[in-house]
Amino acid sequence: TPKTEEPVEPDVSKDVEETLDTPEVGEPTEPKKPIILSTTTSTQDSGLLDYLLPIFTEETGIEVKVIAVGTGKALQMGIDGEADVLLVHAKPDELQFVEDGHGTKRNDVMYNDFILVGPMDDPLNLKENYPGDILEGLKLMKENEFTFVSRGDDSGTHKKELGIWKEAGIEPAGAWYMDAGAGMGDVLKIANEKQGYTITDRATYLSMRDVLDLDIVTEGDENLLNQYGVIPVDPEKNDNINGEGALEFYNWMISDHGQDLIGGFGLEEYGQPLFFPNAN
Amino acid sequence: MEITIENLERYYGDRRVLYIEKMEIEKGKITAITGPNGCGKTTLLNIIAGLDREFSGVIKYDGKYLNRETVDKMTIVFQKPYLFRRTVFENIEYPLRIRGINKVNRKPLVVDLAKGLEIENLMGKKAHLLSGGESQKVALARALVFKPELLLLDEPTSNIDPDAINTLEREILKFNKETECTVLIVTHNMEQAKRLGNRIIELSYN
Amino acid sequence: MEITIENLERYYGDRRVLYIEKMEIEKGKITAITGPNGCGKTTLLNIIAGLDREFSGVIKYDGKYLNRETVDKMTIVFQKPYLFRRTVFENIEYPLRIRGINKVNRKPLVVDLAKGLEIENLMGKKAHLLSGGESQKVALARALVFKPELLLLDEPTSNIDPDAINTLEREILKFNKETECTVLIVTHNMEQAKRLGNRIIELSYN
Amino acid sequence: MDYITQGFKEAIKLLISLDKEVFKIVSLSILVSTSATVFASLISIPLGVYFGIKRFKGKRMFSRITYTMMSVPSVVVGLVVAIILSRRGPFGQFDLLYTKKAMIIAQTLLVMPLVFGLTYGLAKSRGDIIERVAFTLGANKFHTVTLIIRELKIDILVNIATAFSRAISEVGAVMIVGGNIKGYTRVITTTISMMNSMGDYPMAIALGLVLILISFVIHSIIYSYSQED
Amino acid sequence: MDYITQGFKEAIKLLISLDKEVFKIVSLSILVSTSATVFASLISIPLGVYFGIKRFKGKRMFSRITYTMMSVPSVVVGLVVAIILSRRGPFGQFDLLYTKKAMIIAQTLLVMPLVFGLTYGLAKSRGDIIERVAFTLGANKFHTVTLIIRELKIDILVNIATAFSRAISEVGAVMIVGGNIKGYTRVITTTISMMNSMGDYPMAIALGLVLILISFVIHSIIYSYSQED
Ligand SMILES: Nc1ncnc2c1ncn2[C@@H]1O[C@H](COP(=O)(O)OP(=O)(O)OP(=O)(O)O)[C@@H](O)[C@H]1O
Ligand SMILES: Nc1ncnc2c1ncn2[C@@H]1O[C@H](COP(=O)(O)OP(=O)(O)OP(=O)(O)O)[C@@H](O)[C@H]1O
Ligand SMILES: [Mg+2]
Ligand SMILES: [Mg+2]
Repeated sequence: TPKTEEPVEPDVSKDVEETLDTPEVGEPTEPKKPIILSTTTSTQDSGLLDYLLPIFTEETGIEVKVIAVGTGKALQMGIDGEADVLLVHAKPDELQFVEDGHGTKRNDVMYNDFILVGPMDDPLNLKENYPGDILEGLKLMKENEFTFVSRGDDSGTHKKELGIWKEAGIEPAGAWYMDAGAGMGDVLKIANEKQGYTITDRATYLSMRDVLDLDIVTEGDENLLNQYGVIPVDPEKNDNINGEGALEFYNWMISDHGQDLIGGFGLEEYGQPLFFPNAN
Repeated sequence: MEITIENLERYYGDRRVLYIEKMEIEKGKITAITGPNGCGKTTLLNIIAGLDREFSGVIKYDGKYLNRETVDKMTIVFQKPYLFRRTVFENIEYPLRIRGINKVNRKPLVVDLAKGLEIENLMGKKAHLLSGGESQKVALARALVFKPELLLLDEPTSNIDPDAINTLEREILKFNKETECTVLIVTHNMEQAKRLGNRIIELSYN
Repeated sequence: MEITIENLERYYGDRRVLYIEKMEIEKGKITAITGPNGCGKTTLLNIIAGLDREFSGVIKYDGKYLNRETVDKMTIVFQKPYLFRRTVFENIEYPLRIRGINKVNRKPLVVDLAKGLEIENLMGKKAHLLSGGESQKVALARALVFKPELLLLDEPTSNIDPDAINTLEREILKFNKETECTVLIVTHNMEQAKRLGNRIIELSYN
Repeated sequence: MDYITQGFKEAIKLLISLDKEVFKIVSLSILVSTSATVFASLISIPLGVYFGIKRFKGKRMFSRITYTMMSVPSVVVGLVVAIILSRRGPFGQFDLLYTKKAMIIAQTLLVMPLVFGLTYGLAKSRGDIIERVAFTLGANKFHTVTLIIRELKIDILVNIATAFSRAISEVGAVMIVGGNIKGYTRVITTTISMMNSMGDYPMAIALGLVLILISFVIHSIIYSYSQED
Repeated sequence: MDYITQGFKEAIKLLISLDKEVFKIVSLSILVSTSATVFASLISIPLGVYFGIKRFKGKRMFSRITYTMMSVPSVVVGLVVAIILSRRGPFGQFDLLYTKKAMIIAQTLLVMPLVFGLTYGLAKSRGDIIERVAFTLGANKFHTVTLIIRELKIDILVNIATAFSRAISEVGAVMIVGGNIKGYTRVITTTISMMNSMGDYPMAIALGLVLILISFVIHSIIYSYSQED
């Protein structure tokens, strides 16, 4: 398990002036206009949204329509005004997004962690030598030209992976570096077939563990932490954007209540949380 | 309807299969056309019927070129008839139906004709399952039912038994007399040509 | 080939379209079959040819039931012939080709026959574009070329011109004499039945 | 390997359990694809017959384009419809993207060229003789087209079944314009493809079998109807 | 909206630039789909004709199943092939998953029922009279089948073109068994679908146009060949 602090106590004073009469827990309200949430496949595939959204809808009366795509496309949907609110993980791009005026604001919501997985017999002996150091592991990968499968789809995970390679000072290229251009689940399966290594989010790996012959090799490195942010899209973009609903979702996600729920997800099934709330 | 043909030529590829310098088909009369296989009889009928427009030369119907009205007033019975996949009754009734004649008025017209051609017993059968001779009779009935002014018949009795040939010829003559319809009949049977034709035209190879 | 038929019945739905208590077709002879339209002549020929097996009763060929060898030795010319979308030559040659006769030997057989039936001029044409009468001649040639022992002809001259009818009848007679082939010919033309038939069978409605 | 047997078992369980969510997914699939097939057929069948029998200059070129359009990939159709229906697009004010209506529109556009092409080819090869007969009996264009549709009824029905099968089994267009939103726009194929990425093979296969079953039922209905003739 | 015009521009640029990567993607698409179509045709055409003209008990049921199989969704075919070829599957030792060969296998299996069904339907409706004639001329089963293939050549060619179009425009099967690996198994449709999920619409449309162009060329070739007749 990754070394992480306990979920941070949220600061109640934050964003109070923008909290539009958040209803009491459990008190149902009149149905309101639904919102479109554009997010990454990992939040959907891990089951987090299936767990959170019914509660949100019950409490606020707002239905949430989820479009699960890569982070690149999710941001594009924000720019195009196709979505009302985004839940994505590519912090630098997100900040740029808000700076360019596409979103009104951004807040950290939670983080999860990435892991390096590889063949059961771990041919590079990374688990033994660098169980907590992803940079050294990647260097060894490059030296041996050992098969590494990359998402290659401009997703948040892909961007994260490229960032780590950069951190390690390596330009990944060559026949050993497979650019899959596919979703996380598919990439895990490809790595499994090719018996190579890949960087994945923990949630997807855990949910597919049974069908894979892959083991966790490296985990817990600072570089592997993955920050999610929530951004309401600029409601001025067009008349169809549900700015109010988006704001309500934004506030709910970073509220104590929302954060507690996030921290509790996955405990039952995997014995460990999959996402760590850290709204500030 | 009177038909005048001048310098009619039809080519298939390089081969000229039909050439008629001049031909006049008299109004209200029966003209029989004979000639050896492949001399262009079917080709000529298709051209007159407006089905084949790749000819050169001039054809006039009552002095005018082919137009929608002319087409409505003439019909052809093919050498190999095609009947619709419906009952015989519905086949014969079809030309009346598309002319907007209502159901009540259609029935007696169809039944009368069927009696004359002795095909009442076939009325309820699926037309596409009929025997060769039966099909020819039904195709003739379907052509006569709307009283065309020009009737083109391509070997209409080739598969008909001798008794039925008498019946059909009698009906064709009766129809010609009653409606003053112009009839053009292609036949290989010289006897039939003589029995029916006010005039016989013999085509030959070009 | 000699054919004996007993208690042959064929139904379409509830309707019995054919019933033959007993019929014998003599070996090497020409038998002509006549009868009114729809009396079941085509049905009978299809059954004898092995194309229609939904009958009851017994048919024997030289005392035996229908088998592969019998099928190979007989053929039928349909009332509406179907020719392959190839040249006339290739159509006529087809039965020889599938019998494994080599190219050099096939040609004279086809050419001889074409001469006899006076269709040499058609040899290079696409068969599916021929006129009604031309098709019938080619279909007959395709049937004769492999010298069957039983030849079933369904109104084979219905669209043929009078001169060509003479030619065809002469060829059929010659073929029958030379090969001692059994011929069964359906025709509506009583004169033709008399000219060709050693025996005439008249079918009637059932 | 036992995924497949497991898939069969799951499929049977699914069908018996009548799970509400699965029921919703399946019925939405049927609704969307049926509507699309009906709309596409109403437009494309008469037009297909009309152009099939019409003689005009450039008909060869027209045929090639028609046959090409029959195989436009569903992702491309989905993409174009998504762009047009998007909030910034020309029909943005109707808020149609990521709705059932968008899926019906996309699938209608997807199968329209298919139905058109199949009918066109049919009319071109078998409508000619019918048109000639109709012409000589005095039929106008409208009569001729309806007559040909009636005469070729069975083949046209088979074409409609083919179009329905294409619609219900495609994933590209519905995924892009529908977005696979749970409870709203999730259909069988988008679920299969999601299950596959999630590694839930038995469930994916089970849904695949349900889809094949639906196709079978549709074909059986049309087939038994065509046998009456 | 201007994505579409932009897509056209990109498409033209793509085609002119002869970009090496695009070239690789396009040629792999053609290679995979052509191989699959050829293999499927070699098997399915003779079989389709044979069963189309054969009279046997249960032929109605056989027809329904045949028509149903024609529309098996590509994701299902992909899934089943992936399971069989995967390391844990029965053919695991050949290491075929996520290779070109796997893509050819999956597409062959995908279009085999399509070619079979189309040929079967054709032989059933139009082969009957040819079979009767062949029978009376003494043809055996083999002769009859080859004769019917030759007689219906044009329609069979159109069917093959349809199968090719289906293969080259499908994404479900090649994505699952190929994995869209750059330089190895990336084909046009998987690229389009990736571009779409990356939000790169102009490029996606451009590749869509390239795909349509390929289809058009194939149909034109077949069409001009069939005109010679
Ligand atoms: N589509 C076509 N392409 C090429 N040649 C054709 C076509 N149609 C007819 N022909 C040829 O044109 C000639 C005339 O044909 P047509 O059908 O008019 O003859 P016909 O006088 O009616 O003969 P028949 O008495 O046998 O019916 C024939 O030699 C025929 O082979
Ligand atoms: N497939 C079928 N279904 C139903 N009835 C049929 C079918 N085929 C033929 N018939 C009917 O069976 C009867 C006999 O047909 P057949 O073709 O044997 O007649 P035929 O003696 O050859 O007549 P013709 O001299 O007109 O050729 C006809 O009344 C015909 O309508
Ligand atoms: Mg003629
Ligand atoms: Mg008959």
